[in-house]
Amino acid sequence: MKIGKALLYKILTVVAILILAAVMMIIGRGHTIYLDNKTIETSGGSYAAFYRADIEVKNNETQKLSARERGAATFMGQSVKVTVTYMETKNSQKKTETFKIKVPYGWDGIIINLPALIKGLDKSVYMTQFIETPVEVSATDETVVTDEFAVSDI
Amino acid sequence: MSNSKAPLLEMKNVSKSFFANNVLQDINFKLEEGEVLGLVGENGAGKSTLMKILFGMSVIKDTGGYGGSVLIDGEKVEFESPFDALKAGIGMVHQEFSLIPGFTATENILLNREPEKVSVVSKVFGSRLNTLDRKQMDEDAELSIEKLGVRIDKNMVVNQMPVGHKQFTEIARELSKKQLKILILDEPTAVLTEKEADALLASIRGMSKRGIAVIFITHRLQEILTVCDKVLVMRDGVIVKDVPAADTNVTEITKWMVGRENKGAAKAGAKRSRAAEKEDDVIMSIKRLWVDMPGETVRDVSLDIYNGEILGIGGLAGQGKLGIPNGIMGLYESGGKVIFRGKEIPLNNPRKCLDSQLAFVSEDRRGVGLLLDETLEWNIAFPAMQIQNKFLKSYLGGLIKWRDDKAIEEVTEKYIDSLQIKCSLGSKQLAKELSGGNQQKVCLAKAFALEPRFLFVSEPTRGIDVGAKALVLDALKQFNRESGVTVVMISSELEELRFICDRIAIVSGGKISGILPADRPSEEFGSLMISNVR
Amino acid sequence: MSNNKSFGSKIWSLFRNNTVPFMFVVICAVCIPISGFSLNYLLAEIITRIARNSFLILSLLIPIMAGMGLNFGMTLGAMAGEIGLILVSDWQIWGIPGMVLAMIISIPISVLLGVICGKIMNLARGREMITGYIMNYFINGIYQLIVLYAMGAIIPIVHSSIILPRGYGIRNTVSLLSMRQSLDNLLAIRFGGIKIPVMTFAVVALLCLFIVWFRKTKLGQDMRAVGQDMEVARAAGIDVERTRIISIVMSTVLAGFGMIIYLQNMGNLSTYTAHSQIGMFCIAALLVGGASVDRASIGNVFLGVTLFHLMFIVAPSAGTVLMGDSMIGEYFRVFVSYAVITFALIMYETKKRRTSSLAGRELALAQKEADK
Amino acid sequence: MSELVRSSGNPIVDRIRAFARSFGLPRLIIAGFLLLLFIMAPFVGANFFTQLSNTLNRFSWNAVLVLSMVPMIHSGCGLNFGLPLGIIAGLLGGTLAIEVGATGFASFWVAVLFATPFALILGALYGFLLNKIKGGEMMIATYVGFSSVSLMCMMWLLLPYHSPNMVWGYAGKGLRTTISLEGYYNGALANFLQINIGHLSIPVGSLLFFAVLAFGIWAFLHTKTGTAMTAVGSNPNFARAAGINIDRTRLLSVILSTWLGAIGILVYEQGFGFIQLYMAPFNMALPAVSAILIGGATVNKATITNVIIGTFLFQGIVTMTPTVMNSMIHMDMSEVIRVIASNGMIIYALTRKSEVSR
Repeated sequence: MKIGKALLYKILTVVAILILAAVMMIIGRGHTIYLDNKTIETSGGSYAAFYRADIEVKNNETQKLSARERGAATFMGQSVKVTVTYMETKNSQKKTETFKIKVPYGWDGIIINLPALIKGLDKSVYMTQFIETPVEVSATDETVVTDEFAVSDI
Repeated sequence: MSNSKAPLLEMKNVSKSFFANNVLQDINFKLEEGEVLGLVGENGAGKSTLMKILFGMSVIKDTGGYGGSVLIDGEKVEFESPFDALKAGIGMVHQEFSLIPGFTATENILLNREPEKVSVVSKVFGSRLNTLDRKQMDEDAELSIEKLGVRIDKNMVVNQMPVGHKQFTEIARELSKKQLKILILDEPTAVLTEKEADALLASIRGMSKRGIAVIFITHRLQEILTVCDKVLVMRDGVIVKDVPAADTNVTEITKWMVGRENKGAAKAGAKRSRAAEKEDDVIMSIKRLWVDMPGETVRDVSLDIYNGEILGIGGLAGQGKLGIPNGIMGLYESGGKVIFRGKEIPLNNPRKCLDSQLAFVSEDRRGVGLLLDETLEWNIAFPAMQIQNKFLKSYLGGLIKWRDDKAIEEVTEKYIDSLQIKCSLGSKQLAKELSGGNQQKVCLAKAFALEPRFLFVSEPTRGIDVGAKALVLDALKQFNRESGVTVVMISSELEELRFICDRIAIVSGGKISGILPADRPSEEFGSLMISNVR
Repeated sequence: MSNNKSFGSKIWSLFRNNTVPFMFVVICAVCIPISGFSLNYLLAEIITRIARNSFLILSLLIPIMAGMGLNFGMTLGAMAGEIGLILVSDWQIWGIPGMVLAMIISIPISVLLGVICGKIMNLARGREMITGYIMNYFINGIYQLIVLYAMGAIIPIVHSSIILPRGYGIRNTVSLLSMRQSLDNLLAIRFGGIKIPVMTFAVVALLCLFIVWFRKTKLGQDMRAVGQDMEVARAAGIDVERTRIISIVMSTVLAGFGMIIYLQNMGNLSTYTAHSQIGMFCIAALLVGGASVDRASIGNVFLGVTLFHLMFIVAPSAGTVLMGDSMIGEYFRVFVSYAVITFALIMYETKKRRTSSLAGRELALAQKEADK
Repeated sequence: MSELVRSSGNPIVDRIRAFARSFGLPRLIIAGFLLLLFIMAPFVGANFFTQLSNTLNRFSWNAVLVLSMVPMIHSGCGLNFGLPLGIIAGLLGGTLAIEVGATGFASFWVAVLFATPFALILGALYGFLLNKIKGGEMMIATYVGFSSVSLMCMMWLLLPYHSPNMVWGYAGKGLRTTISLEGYYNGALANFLQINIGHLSIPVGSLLFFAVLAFGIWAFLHTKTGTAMTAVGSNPNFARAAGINIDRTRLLSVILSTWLGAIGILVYEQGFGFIQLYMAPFNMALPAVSAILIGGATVNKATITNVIIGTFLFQGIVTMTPTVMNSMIHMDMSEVIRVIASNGMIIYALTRKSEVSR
């Protein structure tokens, strides 16, 4: 069947494009990860913030965090490699640990509590969703300019 | 095939009518493999209709099909479209070139039949994304040019070719079709030089040797005799003669083409009018006129027209007879000298002609003759209003020229009555809603309303039914007799001219090949018609 | 076409056939020194702009090939591309994957719009250009209907940075920061302070190759045939209507891709205005490159984009220097863009008429000669 | 639509049938939509008479601009997308009137006086150009309009205007984008003989002015020259064969259209109260074109009735949709609806097979 074959090729092409789209949606999904070096209180106890924590997210530049500081980085994809070099107290030894964190697809922003992460607590404890606090929405609606002949740069 | 006795092509009792107007009747002929058939006849004899039937053109189907049967290899065929005809092995080269101007000969020869190479992409997106196999194309083109036997440059772009090469390219295209069994050539030599025409004739012989049957339509009778095996003469929609070419000659063929001794001639003699006695009273004198009208080029026409006569201008299509009135009336670019009633009329200026009381009824009724989207009133009154300020009311000392709709209506009603124009809504009907015959009457009324001294009427009976035809011709005659207006009527139908005219001038090759009184035998006109066909 | 033409007349005919490019060379030659820009700066700018615009302009070539004139309807593709980008930025797909996804989304929209546009143009034969031009406005209305009312209300849009505070409709600008120049920066080479966006050029080169290849396909050949003589093509059995629609669809899809490439370079999307003038500028650039309504080549695209944008860069500051008002220069470049299109259209129409009347005259003359 | 001319024997009935057929679906939809708006208006709390007044008011601003389409359509030059050219002449007239210090009612007539020579000259050049490119008028007209508007953008900056009411305060030169007509010809026609009954107010002066111009065009089309113009548009070959100088007739129609465009913008300004310069004329052609098409005109046929019906329908939709829509669904979709309806109408007209059967 010649016609059948051509149709098959066409369907295959469409499927391939759809697969490509799906792949793009996964590998291109952008997230912002916030790394908190903060004391965390849980039902199981309190985990103190580190004296210092140097973090490196997916080969980005290293950020140095003191206690109660937050670092942030962006990345694409569904998991991220985070390398933390930390000193629990001023005099502790530097320790380095690397985590590969899988993040939920629907979260734009993810907060990771470093002490909880390193102490090996449950994912639901160290990872929380970052909800953007609505920034002062200007009361007046933005007027939409739909026809404009002014020439912008091209 | 086994069925060797059946002829390649056979037509049995083929007939065709357009709107109750029989254009073909009882056509029977056979064509064998490798035979060359010459088809001759005047314009309107039915040659092209016959070929249209054979080639499955959609006009035929749209106008109610045809009667009788067409058999190929003994089997009855009904072509839905030219593509079916092509599949069955019929090729046709039309008079108008059907070539893509910016393509090379090769590309044109293989147009839409290019050899292709399949690629991955085309598997997915369909065969139209196959790449062209240029090498194979060149080979195929080369092969068909070889078959043709005339050297043409296959890489030359069509719009740089001399006109003859375009013709050969078209023929080569047909030859490149592997299934080709019958080739129809419609006046192929009309655009060729003598040398090229000879080459084509040689090539036709070559085709015939290869088993391809050729139907050859031409006005150059000598060519028919040179190359054809058989001659088919048509007249008024019937085949009047079917003879081997070897058994006849040009004079004979001419006679068959035009011959109809009995009918109009005697009458013509009787009705001859005052023109004869006023031969020295020249109303218009045309000197060395040339007109650039595409397809109807006038090359060098000199002609005197007498006051009060009806002069007919006849000739085959494309020879320039239509160019004469169109050129004089300024619708196409022209040169030369036209003297009307002692004064020279400037050419290329329609207004000046109309001011000198010339009027023109164009052959292009819908294109030039009518305002299709306007009422009959407008159509009839417009030129008279514009040229002679008729039907106008003047205010403010002539500053404002107001259209007098009432006067217009009156004059329109008058012509509707006198010419029996059939219109359901009266003078307010739109011109496009009328039938062809009534539209023609409107065109005449428009010219009559100008009250001219001199009237050109071009193809007044083209495409209208018999009843209307007679009415139109009578109206013209009456107009000439009663108002003393000189009429020049241009028509492809010789009989019609002989019926109404005093003298008939025949145009051939853009020149006047002769002027004869209307009562001369028709073969004399026939030989004038083909005398310098080019 | 005789060979023994003098050198001077050859130059003259070269000039006559390329009036617009020559004019632009002169304008640029005059304006560049006046504007006072450094050569380095100009070079950097031009390279950016060639990368940014060529894809869009190349999308115009196929309809010209099919005899449908300058595709003023390319804006439809641009709108499709923009819808893709809006969705992609709401879904937070970044970088090159985001671009690819936006392109994939734009394809069905472009195809649909292209088919509609092609069908309408088939109905309005002989008036393709003005129809395409009005189609812009018409589809722009539908685009606004979708983007300004349906998005957020029917089509889910979640991010407040994109949606208007009222809950539906997209904001005037959508930031494309997440994919800004992601294609341009991929494998980019810096060469004496000038960034060369290698990948973008590679994509453009790929399109050029595609066009060259396409011309060799059966479909390409059919388009050329249809473009030159519709009736002959029809008589030869080519499906003229379908071929014409395909050419418009291809152009629309490519314009959609081009718009995405263009916008990733710009880094933000003016939701309601980005497309409104893009067609005009692309067409002007193509014409500046020496193309005409019925003939255009890849060379015209690159020459045009270079000359046109050179003028575009230098005109405002040259205007400031000459007239003391930067707005003069701004208006000047707008004027020139429109004037170029006007001029090209006039040239095309007059040429069409001149060739026919000239042929007649020559014929008449030849007959007269023969008479003597 | 399958039944075609089934002649009833009664010419009037046939005419009506033919009219309904030629009226076209898009036009019926638009007319029905407007009717719906008028019916809905009281239910959503809009006063019918206020709405009618608004519509009439906008009608009076725009009618002359729409009227300016008629001569060119008649002579076969197609839809006048080059309207901005006439508008420029009008703008020159208006600004010059202010520059020379004419004020009040008189300034309108001074503006008309100044605009006329510009309109004649620009129209003549434009007509000359259009004669060179017969068949390609519409696209070229569009771009001639655009080029001239952008050329004038430079001119507004460069021309030596001095009137402090018009030039930028800080630079002392270059005209402002928007110039108030307060004290000049603001309401010059609209306030003349204005009738106010409750919520209904009718700008009689403006309507009268339009009526005079419309009558002028109607009368012109009934003269010998006007008849010739119609014939040229209907079938140029016929006209040529009847001795009409086609180029001259077309030129005349273009000049007339351009002049009406110039007058039209002045009428618009006196209603609107401002002169808008620079890019503003860009947007003026399409509404006028679609208005006359909505009124029932085609690419080569138009009547005064088309102008009146079309302007009323178009402006009715422009004024009514925001109010009615807003109160009904709390979404101001009027702009989008206008864009889709008006441009859809133009496309519809362009795709209809040219009615001149060749």
